[in-house]
Amino acid sequence: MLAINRLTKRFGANTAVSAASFSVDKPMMIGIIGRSGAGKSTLLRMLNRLTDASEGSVTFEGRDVLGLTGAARRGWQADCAMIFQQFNLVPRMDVVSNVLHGTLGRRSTLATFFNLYPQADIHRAIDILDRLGIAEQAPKRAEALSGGQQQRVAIARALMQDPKIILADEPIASLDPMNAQVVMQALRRIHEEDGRTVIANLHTLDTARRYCDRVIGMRDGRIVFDGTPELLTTDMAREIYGAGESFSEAATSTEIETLDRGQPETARHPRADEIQHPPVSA
Amino acid sequence: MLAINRLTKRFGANTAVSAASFSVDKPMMIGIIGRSGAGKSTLLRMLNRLTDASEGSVTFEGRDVLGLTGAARRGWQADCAMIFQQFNLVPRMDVVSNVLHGTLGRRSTLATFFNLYPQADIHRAIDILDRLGIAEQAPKRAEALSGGQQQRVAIARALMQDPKIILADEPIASLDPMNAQVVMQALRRIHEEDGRTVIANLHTLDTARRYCDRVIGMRDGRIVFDGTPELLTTDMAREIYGAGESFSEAATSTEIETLDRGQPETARHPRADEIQHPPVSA
Amino acid sequence: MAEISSHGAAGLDRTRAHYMALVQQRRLYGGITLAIFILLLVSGFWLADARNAGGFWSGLPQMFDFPADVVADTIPRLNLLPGYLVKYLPALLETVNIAAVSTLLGALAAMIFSLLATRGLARWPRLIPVFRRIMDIMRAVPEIVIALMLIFVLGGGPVPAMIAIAFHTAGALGKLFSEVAENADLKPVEGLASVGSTWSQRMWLGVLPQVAPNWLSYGLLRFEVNIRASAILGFVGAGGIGYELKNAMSWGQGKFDEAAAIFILLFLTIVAVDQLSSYARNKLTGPGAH
Amino acid sequence: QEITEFNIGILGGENAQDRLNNHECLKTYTEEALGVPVKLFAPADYNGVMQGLLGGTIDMAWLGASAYAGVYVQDPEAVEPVLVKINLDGSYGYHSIGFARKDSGITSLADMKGKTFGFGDPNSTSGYLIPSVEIPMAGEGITMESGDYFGEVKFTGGHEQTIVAVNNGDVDAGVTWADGQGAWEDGYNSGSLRKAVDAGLIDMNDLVEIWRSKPIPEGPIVLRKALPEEVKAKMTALIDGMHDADKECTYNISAGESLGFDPITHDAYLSIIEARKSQSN
Amino acid sequence: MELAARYAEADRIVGRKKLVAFAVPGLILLYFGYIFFAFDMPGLVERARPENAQILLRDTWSYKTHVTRDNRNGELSYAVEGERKGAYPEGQRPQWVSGEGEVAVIELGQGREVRFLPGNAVQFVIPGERTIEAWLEGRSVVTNLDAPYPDYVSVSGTRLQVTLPGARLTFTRSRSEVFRYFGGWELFFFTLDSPYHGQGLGRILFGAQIDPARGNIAGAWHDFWQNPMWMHAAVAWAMFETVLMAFLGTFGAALIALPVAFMAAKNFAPLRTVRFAFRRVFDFLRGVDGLIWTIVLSRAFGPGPLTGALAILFTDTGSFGKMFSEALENVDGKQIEGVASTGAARTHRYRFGVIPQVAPVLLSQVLYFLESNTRSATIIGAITGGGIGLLLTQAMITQKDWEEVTYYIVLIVLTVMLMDSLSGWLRRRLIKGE
Ligand SMILES: Nc1ncnc2c1ncn2[C@@H]1O[C@H](COP(=O)(O)OP(=O)(O)OP(=O)(O)O)[C@@H](O)[C@H]1O
Ligand SMILES: Nc1ncnc2c1ncn2[C@@H]1O[C@H](COP(=O)(O)OP(=O)(O)OP(=O)(O)O)[C@@H](O)[C@H]1O
Ligand SMILES: [Mg+2]
Ligand SMILES: [Mg+2]
Repeated sequence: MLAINRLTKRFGANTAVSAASFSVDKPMMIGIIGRSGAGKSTLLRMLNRLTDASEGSVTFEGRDVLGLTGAARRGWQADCAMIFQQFNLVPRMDVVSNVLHGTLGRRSTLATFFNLYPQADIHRAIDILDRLGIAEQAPKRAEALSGGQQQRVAIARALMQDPKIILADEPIASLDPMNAQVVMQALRRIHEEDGRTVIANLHTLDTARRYCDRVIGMRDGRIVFDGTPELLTTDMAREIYGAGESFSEAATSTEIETLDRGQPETARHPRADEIQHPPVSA
Repeated sequence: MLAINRLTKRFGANTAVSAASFSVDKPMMIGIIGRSGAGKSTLLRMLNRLTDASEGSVTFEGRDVLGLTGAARRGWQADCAMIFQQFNLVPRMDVVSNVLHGTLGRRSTLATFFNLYPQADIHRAIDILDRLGIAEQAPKRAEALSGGQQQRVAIARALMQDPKIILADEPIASLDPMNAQVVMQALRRIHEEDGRTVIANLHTLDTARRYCDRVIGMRDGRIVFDGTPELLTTDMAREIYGAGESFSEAATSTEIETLDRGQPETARHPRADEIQHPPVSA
Repeated sequence: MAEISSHGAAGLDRTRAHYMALVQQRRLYGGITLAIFILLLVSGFWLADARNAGGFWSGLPQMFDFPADVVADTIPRLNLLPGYLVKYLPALLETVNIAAVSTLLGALAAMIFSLLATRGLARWPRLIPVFRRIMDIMRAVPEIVIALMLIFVLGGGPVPAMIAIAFHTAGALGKLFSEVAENADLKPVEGLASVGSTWSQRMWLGVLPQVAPNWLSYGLLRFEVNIRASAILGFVGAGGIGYELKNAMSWGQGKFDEAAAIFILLFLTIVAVDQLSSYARNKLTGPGAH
Repeated sequence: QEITEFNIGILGGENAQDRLNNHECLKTYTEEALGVPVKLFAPADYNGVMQGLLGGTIDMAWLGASAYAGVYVQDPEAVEPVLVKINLDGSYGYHSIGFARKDSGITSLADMKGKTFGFGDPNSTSGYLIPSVEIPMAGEGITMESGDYFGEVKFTGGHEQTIVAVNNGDVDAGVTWADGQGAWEDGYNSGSLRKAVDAGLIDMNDLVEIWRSKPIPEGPIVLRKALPEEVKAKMTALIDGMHDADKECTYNISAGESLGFDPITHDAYLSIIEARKSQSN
Repeated sequence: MELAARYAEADRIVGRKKLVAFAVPGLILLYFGYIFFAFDMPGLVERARPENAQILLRDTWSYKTHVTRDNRNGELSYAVEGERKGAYPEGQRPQWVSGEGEVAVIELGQGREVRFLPGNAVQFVIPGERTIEAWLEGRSVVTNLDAPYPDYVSVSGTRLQVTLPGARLTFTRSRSEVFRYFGGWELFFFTLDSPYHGQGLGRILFGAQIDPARGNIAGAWHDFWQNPMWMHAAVAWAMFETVLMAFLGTFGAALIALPVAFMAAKNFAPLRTVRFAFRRVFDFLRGVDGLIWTIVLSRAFGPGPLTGALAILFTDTGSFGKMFSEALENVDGKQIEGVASTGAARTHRYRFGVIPQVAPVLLSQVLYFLESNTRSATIIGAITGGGIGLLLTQAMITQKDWEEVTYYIVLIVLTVMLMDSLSGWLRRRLIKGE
């Protein structure tokens, strides 16, 4: 189905992803882990063609993904939805419109200018929102929603694309534990119910273990681990995170149970840098 | 030395400070506590003559403070330095210039208008900065400093005034616990070494207990407590804060020891709203 | 305080010396800059005064002679004023129309130019410097130049003025628009890119909603400016109220009443648009907005 | 009574820089005669010089008759006329010429009913004042109100612009000045038509004359009244004697061949002043 | 809510956006339609003179050399642009003219040739066309052509004109004149009477002395700078005068507006009436445009750069007053309070609490105006009689020297762009770094 072969991305002298190869033969949920700067985001962005690869190939059901240009490339992007850490919605637009943006890959520019969406699409957007439990937010502006709700809108937009693959780049890094759980569950359900492949960058081990069928570990742009979560030992994790003996898994956790240690419950969004850089040497 | 008698401030129908009286006969360190809106800031601002009082009197060593006008009033302000929660420095000017502003009360001349200060003053400013441990920041712009450093610059400005009294309006409310401790220790030392009176609004009980010789509690504009920290029982605190049974002192604390519960140690500046409004009913 | 004091006496001396050197340098540079500036200003004033027909000081007491003449000529025929106001209303309308159309056209062009010239948004990133230069040139050419050239080709009337102002507006707004767009959040754009949208769709849906309030605000400001510009172009034969004003003013005594009427019309319009637009702009961008 | 400088204003008709250059010789002579620095000013329109004379910042200028009248009406004490240019035939007048494009079929004012008519500068004698007085007398029912007899009456801004506008068809007919001597196809001997022909701007074969005014007195050289008598006398003598002293300079400042300058008084312009008053509100 | 209701709601939202998406461009189009007729665009198409555009374009990059014979005395003259100052010195003529006495043979390129013949006759040889001949019979011009004439010929009883690409012949009873067009800006460096005309740069800099009276460089510089055709010195002065007007006007206005703006700012002028009065004064200064100020002031100060500068100063005082007072209203009170708490006097409070905050904003606005005023100064100069604007508008209105117009425009554009970069550089220097 999806085959990635020696995919490489260089930024000047810096190699962000270096000869990454793996393949996916049947729909599954894959988690990519690795510490900050390991090249996770770059990998996903190359798959979606947001970033051009330096070398290597990506094949999906016979299509040479990296060779596509113009409309064909946009067609591929329509088939391969992407979810971002910062949601990347249009904040000043209402939720339905944001979901409808999922159809842009197939729609003409002129139709977009005049907001000509078929009624069927509009209703489908509502259905998807309903499925994700946020149908009542439909008329609100995206910026008025909480982080978790926004991420679900982003998932709705992805579903609206009716994609074969969903790529998610740290979908829960900006969310509080409660919302993180809701979002991860939504992704899992999409995989299970619709049979779509989901590839998610995750910054914590336990999330990957809990939701994914397969885990890929990256370090310094290289794939250093590829297997089922069971194979992911603490030693392996140390290897991936390049951590010393003092590595404690809990430190990378965002699960509610592990975090809830008498913190005031004001909805505090942890700053990205606090979470992305677990104090491995603490 | 300082005598405050039935000092009152009304904003329209709202009475911010109502007939507050207390007196100070020898240099000491006084903490004023009370919840938000209790009138702490207004009280200090009246003492410094930043705000005009509605009624009452303030006498300092025979001077009728409230009756002063023009140069006399500015002379009093020079004697009575003020430190603010938001530091109130001029962010685009360098640290030394900010400290030199402390001389303006006595030397508002044309030369100072063009930023030309006597060399002796400049040297004294650097000495004071050195005393507060931030001499190496001298040439930087104030805005380039961390919060704790900025507050120390503000203290330096106050010391530059060579004041008889230092008023500090929640000097550590915008600071993280680490910096809060440095700033409070600096104030304490100024009191001890120079024998200046320090009156500080504080939002947490434990800080007041730890650093002050005397604590004044305010509620709804009235002074409801005035005594040594030892006299400040939990019941008394509940009274001051108008809190229910569930009041827990720890919740208002910013001391490092109480907060450090396995949190990542990255220097996180607590958001102001988290700290200023302790979840009293939690 | 020794334990806080971070460096010893030697360190303190270094800090002092270093800071004093800094202060000296700053005073020197500041002094030189100030001196140069004052010198330029004074010598510039002196030069302009010397090259002028009348001197500054001798002219000062005469400053109100012209307005006094206008008023003196208008007062006896005050009753004619309402008639003039009506008479010149169409000319005013033409001026306002010129400003409105050229602002619209210029803003449309500016939108496209600015997006093409903004880093991170440009359709062809390599061409950014090209589009920037084009905008620089469009901005630098005074309206009057284009208007006069077009009058030569197209004949007098509102159209040359309209094109001239629109041309300049495109360059001027293009720069401002692009500054706004530069600060736009790229996340929505990337989000849209990931679903396979075209460049125009990304701009329309991802950028425009973000920048619209500020763009609109700049557009309104430009409309104000353009009303003046279109009135001025009337002075060189591009029609509208400026043309009428110039003719009445140059005739002098005898037609000052008409000049006064036209002036009142133009002035009121400018002030009204100015007030309306600053009100609308405050609404659009709100406090603290760009 | 002393003066410290002497400012000369120059009216339009040519490139500003050409005008200044043509008057360079006058500047030199004046500096010699008066012993003070002399500055030349060439504002864009008649009004610029008129304001200068009224405000006392310009000491001498060669005005058109109407512009002189305009200054006189606003302030009779501002300036006095001293000299006037004499044509080669000894006269000191010229004409306002109405003209149109040949292919428009217009040959007289009668054909102009409902058409667009172009004036030059409002302060121009031949480009506005005289035609606006005399044209209504040329036929029944002709007025100079826009939309009355003519479809529209507008100012083009100056003689050059009028010629271009007629040639381009922006206006159906216009007025400009010419000495009326010589041949039409050359654009006459002197005047703005001739200049346009010389510049290759127009082909006189394309144009026809449709109207001609009575002779208009040439505009005066004026001096500011408040100048010291001695200065006035010196300047008058200087320019009066210019033709004999320096033909080249005379040619330059009078924009063509002439017999030099002769004295003139205010009375020569009484009728123009009347005409100007009649055109005022 | 029912799902059906949600559908309806979503339909409504998208429908409303659709309506707006159609309505806004629709209204704009409608307005354009109105303008189309209000501005008489159809008539404009009729009136437009594309050939004028051609003249303009051609003239911007080319010049013409006139060969003229006075038909009364048979004298021949040669001059660039037909101007005295572009005339060939006595005894010299262009290489493409030959012939003796009254006869002149003028080559016009591509095999075309005009011959001035004795007896006031001319011949125009055009390869592949009939040779045109014309002569004077008494007072009228006679030709060998029959109607209908080719479209490049215009004939009447008194005049013949032949217009070809790159060349033109005019024949009337008073004179015969040929224009030949060449590319480039001829005489840009030296006029024909200068000894340095036609000499290369290397020759002038390093070659032997050309003019025995003067050193090469000094002489060449003088002849170039004082070039009577292009008048570089005068143009440079005019350009400088324009920048001077902008500079004086902008900074003068800023210096006046700064203290006065305090009187119009809510937080510094507690008296409503004072504030109101100052604001109206600003509105008035701004509302009366700079151009009108020019006219008003020219009575008092006469023509010249000072008047222009004052006109800019007046308008900008209004603009700055308004903008500065708005900036002052947005100042952060904390800093002022900080300075006030030390007992600083009012002036010092403003100096240290307010000025450092607003300075970057104000400076950036002033510098922005400096650039845009350079452009306004061209226009104001056109009216008040100074600067490059006067040269430019006059050259355009008299419509003959388009190459000079181009020269001025290029200078203006370069200057404005220079001021733009200068103000950008200053902004970056003074505001971002200290
Ligand atoms: N646009 C870019 N230009 C230059 N270098 C880049 C760019 N994007 C990423 N990099 C570099 O490539 C490397 C991999 O980055 P990438 O964002 O893929 O890592 P990541 O695993 O997603 O990390 P994170 O957890 O911080 O998101 C990093 O060293 C990064 O600095
Ligand atoms: N300038 C003012 N105008 C009107 N009311 C004011 C003003 N300043 C303070 N108040 C009111 O006076 C009361 C006391 O305010 P004050 O700032 O002194 O309280 P505080 O104890 O310092 O509270 P906080 O902890 O929030 O700083 C409040 O109700 C406040 O709303
Ligand atoms: Mg990443
Ligand atoms: Mg307070």
